[in-house]
Amino acid sequence: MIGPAHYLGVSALLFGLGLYGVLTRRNAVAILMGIELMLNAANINFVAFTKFVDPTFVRGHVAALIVITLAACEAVVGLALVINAYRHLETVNVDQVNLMKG
Amino acid sequence: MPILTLTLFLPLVGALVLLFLPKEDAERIRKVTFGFSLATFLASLGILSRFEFGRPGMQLVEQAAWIPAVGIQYKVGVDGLSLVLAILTTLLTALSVLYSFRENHRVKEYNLLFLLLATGMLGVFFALDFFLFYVFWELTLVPMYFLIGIWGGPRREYAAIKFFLYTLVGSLAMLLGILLLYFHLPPGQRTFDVLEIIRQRPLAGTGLLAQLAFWGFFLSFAIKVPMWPFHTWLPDAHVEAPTAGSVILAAILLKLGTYGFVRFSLPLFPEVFQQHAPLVATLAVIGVIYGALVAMAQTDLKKLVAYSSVNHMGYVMLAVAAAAWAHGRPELQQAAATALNGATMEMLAHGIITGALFLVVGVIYDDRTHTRGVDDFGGLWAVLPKYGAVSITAMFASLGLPGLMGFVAEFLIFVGSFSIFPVFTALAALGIVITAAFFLWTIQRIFLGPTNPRWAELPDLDRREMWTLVPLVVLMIIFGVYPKPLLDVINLASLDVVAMLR
Amino acid sequence: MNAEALAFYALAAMVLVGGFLVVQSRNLVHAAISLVPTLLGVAGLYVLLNAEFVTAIQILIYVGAITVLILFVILLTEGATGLRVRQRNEQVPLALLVCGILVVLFLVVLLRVPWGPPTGPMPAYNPGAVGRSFLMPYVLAFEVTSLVILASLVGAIVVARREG
Amino acid sequence: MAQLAWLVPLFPLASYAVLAFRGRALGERAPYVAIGAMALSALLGWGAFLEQVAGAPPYVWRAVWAVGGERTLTVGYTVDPLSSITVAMITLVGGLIFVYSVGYMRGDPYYARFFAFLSLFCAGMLTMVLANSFLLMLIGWEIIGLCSYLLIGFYFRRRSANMAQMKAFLTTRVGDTLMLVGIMALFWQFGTVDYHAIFEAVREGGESASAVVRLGGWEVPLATLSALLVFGGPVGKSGQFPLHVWLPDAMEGPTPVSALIHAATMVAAGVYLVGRAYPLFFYTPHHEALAVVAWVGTLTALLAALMALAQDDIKRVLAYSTISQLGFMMAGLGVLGYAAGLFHLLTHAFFKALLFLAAGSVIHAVGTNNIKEMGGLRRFLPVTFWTFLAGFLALAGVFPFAGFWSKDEILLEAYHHAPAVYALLSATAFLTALYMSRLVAYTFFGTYRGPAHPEPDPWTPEDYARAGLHAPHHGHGTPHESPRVMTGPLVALAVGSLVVGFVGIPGTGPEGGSWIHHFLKFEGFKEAGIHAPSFSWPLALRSLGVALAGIAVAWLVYGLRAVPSERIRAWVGPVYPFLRNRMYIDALYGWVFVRGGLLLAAGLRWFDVHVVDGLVNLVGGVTVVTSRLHRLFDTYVVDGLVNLVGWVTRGLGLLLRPLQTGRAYNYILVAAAGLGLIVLVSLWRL
Repeated sequence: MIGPAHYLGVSALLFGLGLYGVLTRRNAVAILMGIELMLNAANINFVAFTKFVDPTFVRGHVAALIVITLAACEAVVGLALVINAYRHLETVNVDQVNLMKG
Repeated sequence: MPILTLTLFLPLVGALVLLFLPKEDAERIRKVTFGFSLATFLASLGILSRFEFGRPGMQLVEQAAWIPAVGIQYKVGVDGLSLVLAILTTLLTALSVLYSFRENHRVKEYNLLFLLLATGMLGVFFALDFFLFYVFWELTLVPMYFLIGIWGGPRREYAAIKFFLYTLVGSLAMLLGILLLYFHLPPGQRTFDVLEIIRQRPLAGTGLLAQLAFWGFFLSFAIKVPMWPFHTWLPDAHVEAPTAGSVILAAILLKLGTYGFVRFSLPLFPEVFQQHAPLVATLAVIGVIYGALVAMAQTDLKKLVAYSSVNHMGYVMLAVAAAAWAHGRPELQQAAATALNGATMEMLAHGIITGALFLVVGVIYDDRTHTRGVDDFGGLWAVLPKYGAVSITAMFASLGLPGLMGFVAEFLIFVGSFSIFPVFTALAALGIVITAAFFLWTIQRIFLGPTNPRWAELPDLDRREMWTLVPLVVLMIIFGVYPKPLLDVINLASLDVVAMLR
Repeated sequence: MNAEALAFYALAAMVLVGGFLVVQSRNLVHAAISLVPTLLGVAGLYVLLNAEFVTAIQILIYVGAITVLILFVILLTEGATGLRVRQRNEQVPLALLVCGILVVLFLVVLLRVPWGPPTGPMPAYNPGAVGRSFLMPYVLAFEVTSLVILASLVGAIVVARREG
Repeated sequence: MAQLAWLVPLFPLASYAVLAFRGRALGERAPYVAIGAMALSALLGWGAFLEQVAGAPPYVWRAVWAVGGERTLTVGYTVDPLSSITVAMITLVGGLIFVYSVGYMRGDPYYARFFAFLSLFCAGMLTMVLANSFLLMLIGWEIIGLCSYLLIGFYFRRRSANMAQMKAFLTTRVGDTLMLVGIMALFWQFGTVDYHAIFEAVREGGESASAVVRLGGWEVPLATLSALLVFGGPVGKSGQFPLHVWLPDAMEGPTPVSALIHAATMVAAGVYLVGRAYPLFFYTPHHEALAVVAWVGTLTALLAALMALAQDDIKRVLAYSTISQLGFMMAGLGVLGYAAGLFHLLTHAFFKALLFLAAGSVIHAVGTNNIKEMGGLRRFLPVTFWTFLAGFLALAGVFPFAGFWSKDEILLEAYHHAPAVYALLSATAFLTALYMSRLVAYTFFGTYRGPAHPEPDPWTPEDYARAGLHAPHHGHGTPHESPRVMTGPLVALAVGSLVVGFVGIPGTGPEGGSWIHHFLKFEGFKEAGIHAPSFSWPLALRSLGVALAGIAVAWLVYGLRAVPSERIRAWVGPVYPFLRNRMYIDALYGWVFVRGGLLLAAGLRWFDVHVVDGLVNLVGGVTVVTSRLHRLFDTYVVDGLVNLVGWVTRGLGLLLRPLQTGRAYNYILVAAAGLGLIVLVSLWRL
């Protein structure tokens, strides 16, 4: 019988992969992909909990849908930023973008 | 109609309105600002009309929960003390804005900061919640910092930072004091309500903690006043600030300190204050004589007036110290009330007179001669008869000539304090002679004697300048001749404070 | 092992392998293409979880829109995404350690939680319920989200616009 | 009439207001406003005075001026014999001086301003006289001080006038401050500033009246202390030693000012106040405060008379004479001669105003103040000469002029109550006759010498141009008599100097006493069993003899030059320069107070900039240096020695700076590790 733990396990592993990608990639687009993985991991959690804990009110679905929407927004803005930064700085490598250094 | 809230936030609304005006349209910005400051002044007069004379305690209290979890509320109210100071604030703000019509540098920001400052100052006088009070207290700091730092003289950055750091150190000390008080209330009843804290006096009898809290408040207020030896930010700030900034600084911001002493230090820590009253009185007397003597040695008019403020605020502090000494001595209560009346009167008088004096300096410096050296002038009375008459009246008011407002204040302070601290008061009376000496000397060097040919063709006061100066002169004379209406209002508040010193 | 379990493991493998390729590929185009099976796998998991509406959205938006968008950007910024360029930064070992520990911790938590039996039979799936939730209790979140979309739309245009 | 007395000071005040705002427009008509107001005041004042003469009861009116707790500070006015007769004197003499000024100041570019100030002065003076509380008295007192300041410096282009006006205001302010402290002490003692309440309290001698304060090791009765402090005011205002230095310099003002303020009225304010507050002085243990008053007065009278002998400036001689006569009045009050002192105040106002105005007429004619440059003027200025002579005889105390009666009263009282004072005052009377005769001899007799250096015009051509006038041409050929508008008041005052004294003739009042004694009486004397000595002819003849002796000696020296004054000067050696230089008192004050004060001020300014502010900047500097050290060590040392509140934040920032790389993935790594930590902790508790 596949229980919540299975889904959450997959989600945890996917989250770890995404995080690893975010942490190690130099390319902004790749980092964005890592973030998408992490968001998907979170969504798996939401949907899984809906099924196993809160089947009546489908609150998890609502959350998942909002997350997907926001992910889309984020991708749009993030990619726009990448293009802009590329245009200005001729690089998309975030370790060369260090304007935040104090 | 919540008239206090209305008065309090009217300038803020004005500032918001300014945000939506294009910054190129300087003329409209000025008019809107002046309109709002005038409306605030009228609103504060409206408070007066709804104020019940003869009723002790706080009036027109408005209360609303703000952060109920930690007992913070929005609570404002007025009594005789805060009411008169609030009206002084709105009046001088309006006059300063009127005076500043000539300012052409970044007009929008300038006027916006002025309105913000007005809300901050009114808030300090109205607030009956320590948290609210602290917020407004800090709020006054920021606009002033920018006013000095952007529109100031050559050393404006040094002066602005000095002003900011100095007062910030003070207000941090006060914050610690407030928190000490707050955390000594029984859990569950913790509140920042000023009246409630004064009623409970959570630190009474705690010895060291009460001392700490007292000195925390003391440092904050003493820097603001400023008492000797915390006064050195004042001359720098005054010299560098733009004229209207100097006016507000001298007329209102200094009063925040003395107001704090009367409103908070006296009722909150009567025992501790009494214990240190002789020390405070000593500092006050040093301030009186020292301020007058150092003023005598100045050649920069603005510095001279700044040091005369040290001198005058010394009188106020002498009265406050005397009132503190009267704690627990019923036979001195009447004298203490007289002294406090004098102190409040001196706050008003100093606000009006020194405000006028800074305007007078500004009139000659900003638009006419661009010099403030006392020795650069001479014989101006013949060239500028109106200006001379106004300035000389203001200076005589400042040196305490009877028939003008400064005398009323000094007389009350002296007769009140003498019953409590005869020796200190007699010493402080020496200050009158020295004050007279340096003002007369100043008058002589500026207005009398042969005319300096450089200034032979200066224009006299124009209409707008008359409108800024004449109201102040009229007030000086009216309340100098018949101060009773004003004192009736003040007296109630003084009696309240004295009653808290029982 | 029933069909459900089989499907689950297959989908899980698809997701994880895809995800691994996403973070591991040296070639960014490959990484982006690997994103497709990952996201499709997730969509499959949603089917297993009786969330058909979410599945549809997942495929529409993620697979259909976002992946394509990412591919476009990679192509647009070609000069900086080629194989010549180092793709990893210097904190790989540290990141590996942290991620590993984190995953282990998550798994430990999962194992230690006493999962009870499902709370009863699933009601018939009803996208209408999602709609009602959106428009009644979560209407504020809904509105805010739409505002965010608007803002990001405008923002993206403003940011990406060639200044001139 | 008494009920309307509050209007008396208001008429001049209104005149001041009109002249201050519309003076320029009024121009030549300005004096009419001032004189009209003064006439109205005089009318009311004389009405009230005559009512009092007719025996009306004193009238008192009070109002609350300020509150302090439950106490009140009241102001108000009293019409009683003392105030009404003084008001009558001021309005009369003042009015005459106003009229004289019309001629004297004609053509002055600040004509209206002059009358404005004179009006304000009269308003202040009348307020001060009518006041019935120390508070209102002080207000009037300081207003007349202000006017004195403004009028001494009326020729504000002159440096010497500027210095003189400051000297006057500051010197009197020293006295005023003492008086203010005295008033504070009274308020402390009695909780009021009202005359009647205080006097009633001291008379009854209750607990608060007999309080004692410790000063050092001495126990001083508070009553004496406050009386003496209050006396500080009169010492300053009435030019008593040691605060007399300002009065001679005050002669920098226009002559009518000298007459009005520095002879007839303002300087008499001090004497008036002592008379007004007489109970305060009288009811001290053994009348010790009165003894102080008497001795200060005597000393002043003598010293000033000595100094007057060596002055060459006609107005300065008169100024010293004024100081000396004020000393006489004080001495009279001090030796229990209440009526005598105040009587002399009244007569003196007439003849001293006369002398000053006549001196002004002389100066007007010859254009100098120096008596050595005059001479023989009786031929050129007959009216001036004869009126001056009347004033001179009154001042010297020659029968039957006013001064004879009033001075004789004082000497009489002194003879009975304080013989030492009597001796010194008699010597002063001799000196008075001597220096006045010298003055008359130099000015009006001999031959006309003419000024070597005529006084320069006080104004610049621009002043005249601004006022729309032409600068006058000062061609001083032969001196000529002044116009009628100036000689008229002289004649009137000369008549006054003769007749005012008649109210002091014995037998004019009941019980063989004089009318003035009856009118101005102090109730305390009767209660204490003190009787005024009755007039005695031998004593009167003796004082007349002294005066005549003085005149005779002066005649020998200056008139007949039997013993030329040069020889006397050589004979007395250093005494002459000592007197001429005002006994070096002014120089001493200049060194000690003026230079000392300025030096102290400069020193404190240095102290303020370098020590007090230096400390502040030092603290600031130390913090900056500390933070620089942190920057040096920031990669090695984690040092928490940032001990100044304002800089803690910045110090921490510097410490944490290496962690802030600006690379987002570093931050995320830390965040992830933090997340792990949180999970770990919650696992722990699970």
